[in-house]
Amino acid sequence: MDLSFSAEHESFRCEVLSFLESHRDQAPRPGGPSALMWQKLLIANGYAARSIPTEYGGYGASPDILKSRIIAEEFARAQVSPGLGGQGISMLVPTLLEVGSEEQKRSIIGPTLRGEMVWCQGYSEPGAGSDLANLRTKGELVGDHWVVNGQKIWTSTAHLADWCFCLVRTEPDAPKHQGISFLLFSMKTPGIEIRPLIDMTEGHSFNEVFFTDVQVPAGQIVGKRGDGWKVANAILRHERGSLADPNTMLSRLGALTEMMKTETVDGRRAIDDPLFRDRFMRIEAKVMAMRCNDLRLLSAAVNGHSPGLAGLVVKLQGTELRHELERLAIDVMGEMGLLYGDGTPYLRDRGSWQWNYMFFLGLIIGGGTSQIQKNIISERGLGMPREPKLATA
Amino acid sequence: MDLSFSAEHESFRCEVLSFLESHRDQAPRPGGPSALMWQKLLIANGYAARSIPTEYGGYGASPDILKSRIIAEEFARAQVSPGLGGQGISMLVPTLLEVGSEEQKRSIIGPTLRGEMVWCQGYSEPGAGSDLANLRTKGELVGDHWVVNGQKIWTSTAHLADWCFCLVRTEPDAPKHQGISFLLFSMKTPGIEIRPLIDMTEGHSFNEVFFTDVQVPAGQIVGKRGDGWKVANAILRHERGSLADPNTMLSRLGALTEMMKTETVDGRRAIDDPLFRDRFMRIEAKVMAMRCNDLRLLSAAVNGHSPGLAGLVVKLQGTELRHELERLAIDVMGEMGLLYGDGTPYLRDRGSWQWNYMFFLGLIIGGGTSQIQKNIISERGLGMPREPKLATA
Amino acid sequence: MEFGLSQEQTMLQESLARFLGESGNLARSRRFAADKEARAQDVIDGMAELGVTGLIIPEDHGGVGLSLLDAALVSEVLGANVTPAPFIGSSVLAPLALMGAGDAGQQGLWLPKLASGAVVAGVALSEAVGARDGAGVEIRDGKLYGRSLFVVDFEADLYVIVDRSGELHLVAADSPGLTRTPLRTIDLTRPTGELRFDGVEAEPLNSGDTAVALRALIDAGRVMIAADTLGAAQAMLDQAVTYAKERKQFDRPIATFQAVKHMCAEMAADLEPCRALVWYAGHALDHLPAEASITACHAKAHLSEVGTQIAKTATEVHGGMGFTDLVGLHYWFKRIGFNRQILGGPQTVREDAARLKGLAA
Amino acid sequence: MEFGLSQEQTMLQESLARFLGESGNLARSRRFAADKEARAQDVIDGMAELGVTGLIIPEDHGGVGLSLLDAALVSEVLGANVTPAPFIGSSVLAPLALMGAGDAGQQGLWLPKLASGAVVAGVALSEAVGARDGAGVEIRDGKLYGRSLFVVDFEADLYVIVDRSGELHLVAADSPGLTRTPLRTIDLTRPTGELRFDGVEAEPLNSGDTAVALRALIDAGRVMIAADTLGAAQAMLDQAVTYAKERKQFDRPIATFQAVKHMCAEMAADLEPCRALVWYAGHALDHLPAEASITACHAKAHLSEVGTQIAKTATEVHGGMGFTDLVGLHYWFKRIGFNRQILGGPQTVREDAARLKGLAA
Repeated sequence: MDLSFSAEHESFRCEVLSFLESHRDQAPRPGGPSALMWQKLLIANGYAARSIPTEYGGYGASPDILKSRIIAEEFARAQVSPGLGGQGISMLVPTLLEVGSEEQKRSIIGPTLRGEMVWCQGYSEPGAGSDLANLRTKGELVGDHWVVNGQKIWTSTAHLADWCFCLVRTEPDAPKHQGISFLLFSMKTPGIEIRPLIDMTEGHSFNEVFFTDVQVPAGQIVGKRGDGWKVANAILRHERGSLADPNTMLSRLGALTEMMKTETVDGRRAIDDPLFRDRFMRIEAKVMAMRCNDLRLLSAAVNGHSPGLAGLVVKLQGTELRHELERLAIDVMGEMGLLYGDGTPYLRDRGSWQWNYMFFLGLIIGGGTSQIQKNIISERGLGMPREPKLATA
Repeated sequence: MDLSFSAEHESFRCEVLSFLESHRDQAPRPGGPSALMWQKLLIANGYAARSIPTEYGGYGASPDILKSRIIAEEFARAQVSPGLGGQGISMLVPTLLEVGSEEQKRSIIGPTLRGEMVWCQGYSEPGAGSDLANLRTKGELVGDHWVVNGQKIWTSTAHLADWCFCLVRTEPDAPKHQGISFLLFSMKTPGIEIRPLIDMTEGHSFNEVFFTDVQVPAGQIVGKRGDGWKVANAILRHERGSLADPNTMLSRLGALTEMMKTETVDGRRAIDDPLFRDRFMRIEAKVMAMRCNDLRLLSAAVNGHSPGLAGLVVKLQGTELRHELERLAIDVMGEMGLLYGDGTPYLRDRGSWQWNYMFFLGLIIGGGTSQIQKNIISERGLGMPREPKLATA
Repeated sequence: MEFGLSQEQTMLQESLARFLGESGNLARSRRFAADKEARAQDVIDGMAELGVTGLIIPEDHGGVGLSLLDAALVSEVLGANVTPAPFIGSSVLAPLALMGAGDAGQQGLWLPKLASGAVVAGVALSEAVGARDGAGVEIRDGKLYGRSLFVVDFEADLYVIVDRSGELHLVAADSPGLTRTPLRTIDLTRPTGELRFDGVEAEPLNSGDTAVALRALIDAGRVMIAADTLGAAQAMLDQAVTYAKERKQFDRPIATFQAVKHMCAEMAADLEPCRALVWYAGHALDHLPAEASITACHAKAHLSEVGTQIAKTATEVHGGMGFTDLVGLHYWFKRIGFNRQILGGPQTVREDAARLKGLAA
Repeated sequence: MEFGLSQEQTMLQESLARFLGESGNLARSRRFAADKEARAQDVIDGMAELGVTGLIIPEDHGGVGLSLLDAALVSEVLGANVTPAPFIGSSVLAPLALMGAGDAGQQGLWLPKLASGAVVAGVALSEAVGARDGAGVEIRDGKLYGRSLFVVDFEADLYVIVDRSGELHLVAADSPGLTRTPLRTIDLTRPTGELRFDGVEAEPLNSGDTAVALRALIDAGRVMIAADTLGAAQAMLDQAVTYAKERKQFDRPIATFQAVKHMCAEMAADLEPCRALVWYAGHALDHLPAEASITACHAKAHLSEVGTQIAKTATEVHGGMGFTDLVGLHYWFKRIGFNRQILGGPQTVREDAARLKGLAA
């Protein structure tokens, strides 16, 4: 057990701090430098796309999880934008690096990293949520084009994206998991209709996307025909952990403490209410546990160990915990916690507590419901048997 | 909505009160009148075996649920023994009245009611708990006797009982639920071995019972061969509701209030601790809800309505709630709540909080685990489908 | 001895539910929200026709003269249908205030108008339970000064105001010196808002025992809110069960998965006893004065806890669809969320009950 | 940067578990309980041989000189095996008290004997966390008067006593005026009891900063108890999973029922992050003084809550069998129940943490 960093890493941290010090005025802000310029600067200095090979537009450093963590920590602490995110960078790029063709890597990764090519993910469908392999959007090879028809849902940023990476059933006669291909196409292709999917937060984070005879050049496929499920699963694993970052929870806890010191009922501060205080401390203990668990995962990753159960439980515990934390904030505010919508008088923290309370209920469901997570934990984590096959299936 | 009682019932309540007033010195106590004498007196006055026909040894009144309730309430309030209980009276007698032969009714019900014939119930087996119909204790008809071999478990009062009503597989080739018969036999029959089943309370409320070539006269069967499952199910329904009486919970709450006024930490009373007080009030609200639910069930019974969901949830909610209530008491006592065993210094209320905490965990499990209860609620109460059949079953 | 609903009570609920169904239900609520309507006059008119606006107002003032239990049953139906119409303030608390603390003249003037639905009354009661941001109203030289927040049935013609000393007042919505500011909340079906008083003429409601009348308002308000949550939670559970039976994943309805069945069973097991609790609490308001306040607290607090849990679980049963606006499930989610905080969150209300029982200072 | 156990630490846990397995495990605990043994000397001797009794005692006093994290790892193994032997008091808190507040003579006299297992020390600390029934010890004219309840590792030769003013004292078990009364609890694996002092000669432990030393005792005690619960809860979960795979009902292992799988998954999801929390809290005791007390509180409180839930759920997975003495699961249930109340129940400990953070008075 050693929570200190090596001299190399400490000196790296100093580099990061000095970069932040001298460049923070170039970070994007409304009316100021653009996000794309900032991203270029970050890549050039190895603070974005750090371990992606230079020939594909990255910085080309050898992977070092601790350095990545140090960058993330210090940018967060300095409240400076860590550069572009999004599903193209976080999900498509690692996939292409693993299974893309050389041509795909060269033409796509660079522009994606630089934010010149914004991606959306076409996976879920109305009939294919928990049972994603049940997807029905079909692609038929007609001449040298895939002709895609069907519907996707939960397509975040579809309305902002240039391109889509999309799961499509191309082999209707193959078994469910073996009939899917992973296609790439421009969102400007004729036949694509995007409808905003308004959610309970009143926000527009997601879309429904409809495909009618969308023509995709035959070569715009990642992996082979029918390999789409395998390709997609490699990335899904990337997604699940990121929904419940304990450091974000710690900063929410900090904000909650401040709020509890200012909210009053009949002049009495919420922090002086033993019941609210106890609920707060209870949540803090859980957040502490998740933060320690996260250190353990980091350490396992550094040492190339399998995280096992400690990794499998993060999504379930983290999203529930975050929901609980935001719930407490609303209870602390009482009626004030009901206020919502820009410009509403008395609104606290721009409604972020309510927004997060609802959004995290969405995250409890999204990316594998809690029920699916429990199946995974019991089967992969505890070695319990899968449910027996049904008589009629 | 009318919570008052009719004039007839009010006057009946007066009768009960005056009986209690004039006869309470005859109630059983150590070194005083015997329980059997008291039982006779209660039957003669219609305060026990009230609606059982006189020809079978009962009082012969027409059934009146409210009068039964009044009797129960007033005896409880006066803290006077309401007479004998046990599985013979509460389960076997109603069964015999429904499906017993005239001969069985005449020979068994009277002695059972008077406490001259004490019964135990031979249902559960090590391999047949939730899946009771899986029972394997077998009975073979050899000449004019059933020869019974096998093992029962959870046989409460087996060590005190004169007789046993027992489920036995007599038709090994019939489908699971149709191969069982309901036999009656004396616990003095050779071949019966009783082993105490000590439980987590350190107590001996249950037994394991082993049968080796136990000979039971062929006529000692209730219903027909193979009807045992139906016969047993009629009574199981009687059992489930009784595990979670809200009036008992109310009296436990009262005791808990008193305790919270006397327990102190560093001189501060538990009742003055806002956290304990809040937990108490939270539980009180739940108990109130169960008490109101109970009034609703009573009213439905009086009017011959089906209780529906309100009845199906009682066992699950009641046992969990009782466990939660006893848990709070232990937390209030802190280290003092750990004390256990007769004669232990500082022991509160003879350890009853710990005992009940553990015993009610047993009741959460016994008589249909919470998981089985939830199946029942979802299927019978909400009309959700049963789990589909398995491919290999 | 009859603990249950009479045929008349069941019919009242059914006829109201039928009318709300005809008036469009969720679609009507969506339109109300989208168009930022102040009042859904068609819904109010329909409720008036059914006698709901005058439900507890005596017949000689143009009402139906029913009990507070009946009002709770109405509140339940309104919650079940996320109805965008005033009721708790205008048809329960304001009439109660007039009946408990108004004089004959005030009663004769206002009760018939409330009964007919011609006038809508809001009730400013929040500060009597707990004042936030220093809100509260004081009377000086017979005029009101200060602020009331989270007025129940805010889009009104008339207001019942509770001041800091617990006295009740009547104020017309168009009184000089009165500023009304809507407060937008998560629940778009029930407008609420702030009243600012800068020397507003007020008519005192002081013909009875004001302290008793105020307590009766708080108790009744809590029971009505509990009933609203009961209806909304039951509707969410029903929708979850229906959805689970229809929705297929892995080639079978998700209702056949034990995890989903047990989520529904837990909701039902928590909720069903709440129904009897709300009945009892409603009955107690009129008939069991010694128990009324404590039972009202228990109903409010317990339904808030159970409702919050069901709002979450029922949404989860719906999967992603529950999170979208497509099925509109969030209207119920937010209604329950609103009810939780109004007239005292669960902890506050439990502490109130503990005080009533003499267990807290 | 390495957040995890070293090979040596894993080996320590494994070798201790192996020895406890050989010494009989549950059967040994059953015998200890049935025979009302005061001390399981064979177990103590085995632990001494492995260096466990002297784990945190410096090598120049005959110990192994390991850290408090290592002690927490031992505590975890003892909890997992419901071991009927002293450890937290005798091998952690008493050595800490001597090392933190004893003088060289006291250290030289007692530490080697504790390290070898020749002497067992109990620790009377409960009243420093919260006194029940007016218990507590005072010093008058250099002699102790009063009562200490729930002494950790009660069956001892020597006691570390905390008096009402927070001062520490050493008292021999056979001191005149000292009366020892065992207090039987649900947990039959760890004897506790009461000490009554009627003018007992005591040796002060006052060579360091006593306040710091006392706080270190409370913190370390809480982390050790949390670790014991971690081990016990993990053992219950493991037993539940194993049982579910073996037990058949309805012609299939109950581990194939989604309800049972999810019960186990919830236990695992709650418990697994606790492991990292206990590691961190153990590490903090030696290396992160600013965080040590708060983290100890969090570990104690959180493990108590999670442990209580797992104790119940794992028993339920076992069905009726879990309720019987046959499989002995209740030994773990009661160990967790004992740990919950000792050195402060979860609410008390959270309030302590809030005070440490400056959030409570």
